[in-house]
Amino acid sequence: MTQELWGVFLNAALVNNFVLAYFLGICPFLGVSAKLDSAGRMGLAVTFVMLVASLCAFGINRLLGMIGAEYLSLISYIVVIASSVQLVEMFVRKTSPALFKQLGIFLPLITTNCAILAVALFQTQREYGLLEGLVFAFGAGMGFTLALVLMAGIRERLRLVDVPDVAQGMAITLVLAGILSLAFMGFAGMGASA
Amino acid sequence: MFGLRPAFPGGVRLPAVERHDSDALIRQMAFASLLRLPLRQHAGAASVAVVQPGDEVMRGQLLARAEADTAVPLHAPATGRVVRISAQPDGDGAAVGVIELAPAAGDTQEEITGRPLDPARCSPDELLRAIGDAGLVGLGGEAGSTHERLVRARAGGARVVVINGIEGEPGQARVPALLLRHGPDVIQGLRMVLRVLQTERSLLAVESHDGEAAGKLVQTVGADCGLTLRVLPPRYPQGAAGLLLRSLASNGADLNRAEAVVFSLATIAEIGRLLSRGWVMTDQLLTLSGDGLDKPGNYRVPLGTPIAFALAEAGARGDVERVLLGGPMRGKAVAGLERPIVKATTGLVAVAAGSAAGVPEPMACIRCGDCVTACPVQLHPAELGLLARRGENEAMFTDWYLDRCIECGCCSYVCPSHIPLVQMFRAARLQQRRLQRLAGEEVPA
Amino acid sequence: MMPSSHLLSLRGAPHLHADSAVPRLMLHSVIALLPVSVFAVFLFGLAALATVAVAILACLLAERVCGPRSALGDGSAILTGLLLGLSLPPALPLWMVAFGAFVAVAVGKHLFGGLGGPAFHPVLVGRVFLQAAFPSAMAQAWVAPLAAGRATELPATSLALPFLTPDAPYDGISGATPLSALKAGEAGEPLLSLWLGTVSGSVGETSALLLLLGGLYLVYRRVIDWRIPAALLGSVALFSAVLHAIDPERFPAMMTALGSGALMLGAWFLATDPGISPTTRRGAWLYGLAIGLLVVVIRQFSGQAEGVMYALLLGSALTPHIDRWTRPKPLSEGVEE
Amino acid sequence: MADAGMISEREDGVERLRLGFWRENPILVQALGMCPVLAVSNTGVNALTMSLATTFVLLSSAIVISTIRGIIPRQVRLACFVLVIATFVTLTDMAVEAFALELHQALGAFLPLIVVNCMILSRIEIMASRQPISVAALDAIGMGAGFMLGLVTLGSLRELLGRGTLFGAQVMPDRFEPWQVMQLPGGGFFTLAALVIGFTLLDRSLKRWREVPA
Repeated sequence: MTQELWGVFLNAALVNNFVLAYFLGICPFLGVSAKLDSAGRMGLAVTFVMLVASLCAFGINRLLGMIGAEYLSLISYIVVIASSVQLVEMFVRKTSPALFKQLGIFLPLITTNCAILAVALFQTQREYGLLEGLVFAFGAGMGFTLALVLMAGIRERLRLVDVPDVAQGMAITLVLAGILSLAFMGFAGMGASA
Repeated sequence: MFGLRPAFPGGVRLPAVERHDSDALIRQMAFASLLRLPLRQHAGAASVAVVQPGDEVMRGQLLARAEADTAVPLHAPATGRVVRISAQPDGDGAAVGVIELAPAAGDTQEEITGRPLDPARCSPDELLRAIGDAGLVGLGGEAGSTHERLVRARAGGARVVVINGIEGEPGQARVPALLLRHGPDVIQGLRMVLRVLQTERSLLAVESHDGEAAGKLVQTVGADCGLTLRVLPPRYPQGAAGLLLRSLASNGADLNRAEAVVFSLATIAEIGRLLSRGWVMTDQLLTLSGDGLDKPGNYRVPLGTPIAFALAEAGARGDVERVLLGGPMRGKAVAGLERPIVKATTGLVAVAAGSAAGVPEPMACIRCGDCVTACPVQLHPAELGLLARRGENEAMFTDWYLDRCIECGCCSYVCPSHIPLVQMFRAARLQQRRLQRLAGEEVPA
Repeated sequence: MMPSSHLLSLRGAPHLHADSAVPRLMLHSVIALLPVSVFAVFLFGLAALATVAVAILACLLAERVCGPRSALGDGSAILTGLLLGLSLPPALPLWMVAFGAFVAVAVGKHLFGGLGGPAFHPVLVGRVFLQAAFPSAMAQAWVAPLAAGRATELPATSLALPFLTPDAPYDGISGATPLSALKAGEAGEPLLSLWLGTVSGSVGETSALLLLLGGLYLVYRRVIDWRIPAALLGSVALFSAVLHAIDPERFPAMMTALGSGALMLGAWFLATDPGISPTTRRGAWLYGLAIGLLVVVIRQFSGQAEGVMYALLLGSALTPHIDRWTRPKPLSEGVEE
Repeated sequence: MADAGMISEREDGVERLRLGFWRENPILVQALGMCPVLAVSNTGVNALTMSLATTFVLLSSAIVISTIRGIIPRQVRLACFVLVIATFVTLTDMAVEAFALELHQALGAFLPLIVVNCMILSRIEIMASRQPISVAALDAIGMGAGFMLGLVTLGSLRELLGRGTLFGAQVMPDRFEPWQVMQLPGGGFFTLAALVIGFTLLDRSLKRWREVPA
């Protein structure tokens, strides 16, 4: 059991990294990876929302399964995830203003992040249980954070380098993502259930 | 890992120094036909002239009075006539008053001498005043008023006098000359400083190539005034005071950095030499070096001597391509050879054409980090260099501490891409200072 | 005779310079790689020579096309070509070699602003691109060591027309590199031939010993920071020894793990590239340690037989962060005066 | 040619068509909406399906939103947009599943992910919720076409080099050695980067060419 969970985690975090293997969350990846501080915070916020999303999706699937209305799943995910994130945001703002300041700006942005919805969809498609789903979401979030932080480090460095002007901005970032993606292929085959 | 532990972070190991007997030689330089004496010759305020054009003055006579705390008085280096007083640009482009003095022909140099002082019989205040009146400045390169320095040290509770016997620049040989020829003056000067500061602890620091000479001095005359000797492994820029203290601490000296005050060996020797004879500062001990000279070595050069004259006296050849005030690591290349030797001058280097093969074109930074390892202040010259290239001067100060740069040149020295790092930093700091000055002027308006 | 003022040169201080220059660093690296290159030609004959020559020529050409003209002289393109050639299988179609070299220089180097800019080692970019683009060729284009006739003829696959699959099948010695044989559960090579390099493998990745000697030469010449290979090899040794102690059946012994030419080439010649490695000494230790750990993890727990290339790429992605953590703190107290 | 960067009131729908296709191309210029679609850009067919589906969702949502734009309260407008979009995505998903099961399996979970395509949401927010139906619809078509231009080029290139085929038909010589990296995510990133660079260069030279006679 533990081994299987490890497999799920490694698969989501490294082998099939959301950003580098599935192109999920590219928008924040391109947008927020220019600065290291915000990259780290964004990653943590995404991980957190992914956990919430996984939990919600599990509940929704159970509920819709009971009433036989699976075709409503997509709409329900969107609505439920968005509103629970809203609730959590309000809760965090009340209880921990410091944490809210750290994550606050990113939370609303994240809700329409495809990586979040993908956690819900993938977990449904692969028929993960509650625990597996949470581990999967955590792995995906960590993988996203890792990719974002590695990228931010390199991009901060590239700021002082003479990148040809046609390649500046999006193109060089995509090339970097491509190289990172190839580098992550080293992890292929890791975790039994890949 | 192998070898001596660096006494402070970074620095560079320059080619080893070998001492010869000739290094202890000091030659007296003759007077040039015209001496040019700026009213500001050191790091501090200018002094105010008290003579008029046409005045006949005697050697040692007061030419300009110190009015500000940071100013020092200026005395005539030779007996002669004041020809002219005019405003002229100094090395940095600012205008400063210059007294031009024509020494009298012949050897009839009359001299004003004051009362010789004995540290054992004078009060600290009397000695302090005499040091101020002699027009002394720090001779190790920092060139601030010695009087002011002592006043501050006394107020700050300095308990240990550290004599900095480390050559500031490669190629200089003032230290062996001072140790071997001016030993008694060094001891007299030390006694005076100890008396002013009312303390008894002192320490002489030299690099290993001068260890022998320093040992002799301490053994013969230094023992009775409690002078202890520390011999340090050579490493540039160990002569910088803060780094020297670090070096001493990590080489086992029992030293509280807050209580230590550092004076260069040249300053201490000059205090002793002048005050015990009742003299004032009228000349400067300099090493003239470089492959453009036939007679390199230590010279006692009258203040105001034009560089061209000094070089000629030292046998300058026609192919001198570059002349440096100071030394090869930090020295400024001079544009005009009519500029005079002043109190702040620490050395003179004449580089012959072709000896330093053409400066290679700078290449891109390869981020090898050699400069980071070499920086004695632990800055990040590579990052700073990249920022400077982008013109991001602000970040250089706010994020990367350029204000702490001591401009020792180690980064440029080691850079395999030949990037003029310290040169860029100097420019950035100059600009920063200008901006600050501008901002400062605008505030009252 | 005094010089006249207007002829004086007015450079800023310092007026001295240490005896180090980028082209010299490149030259020493090439010298350090000569023994293993010569040995490769001895071992694989014309195939090795052609691979390395094509890699170097293609790199020079790409440098000429993409870079400023002055950059040809710094020797970095030659070094890139040599390193890339040495890291490829000897019977790889030569057009793939040239393609990889072009990717290395154009994408890996000049897209990142040329010398000093790249965040990843150009050689690794070229190599990993080839690995991903042509996995079957990269996994099969091996030549048996000391084969007869190696001095006079090229493997048929080398001469495949550009962008086409070669007519002849790859020799595809079973298992090919010693590590992949081990991974596949076959009997490993004897330790001695592993270190001497009389085994099959990439052009210049056979003899761990010669690469080690080359690396030591670079350390002696102060071209590279010895801390990086020391930390890297040390951590590979440590982690593989630990794993071997836990399960000797599954994990190879320490000396076998260290005896890989790819590891030696990576540790001494690629990881030490100044542009991709941390600037501080403390950083160098961390960097080597991290790469070593990644090498062992990828080798033993993923589907790959050799993890050096991936570990190096990931390691250089860590470099900015290591630099950040180990950034020196400027001295503050009274340095001036 | 009018100054294209500005959105002014005079601008008509035809102008919007051109803008979406080229100057404000969602993929190559704005880098929008790439997340859920890049993953299926490995072949021309997948890319075409995905961009058709996306365009359909964008167009229908734009029409609906533009129609009801008067009655949507400002505070909950985003939720309403998402609901409308999600409805059309669910419809599309079901339609593809019904008519092309194989394709549906190839696209996997990425079809439903059109919901969170930021290009759709941004067009709805910027255009459909403020403009009359005709302008909104033309804008949607323009953007959809631009989206298709980027995505299909990307998919075709990746298929051509990675498999030697184009929309399933063999076009490269028989012995062509496929660049398998093109089928991998890494190749996707590289190809997109190359497209962006190519687009920028092309756009620049076009501009220069246009300026010369003037």
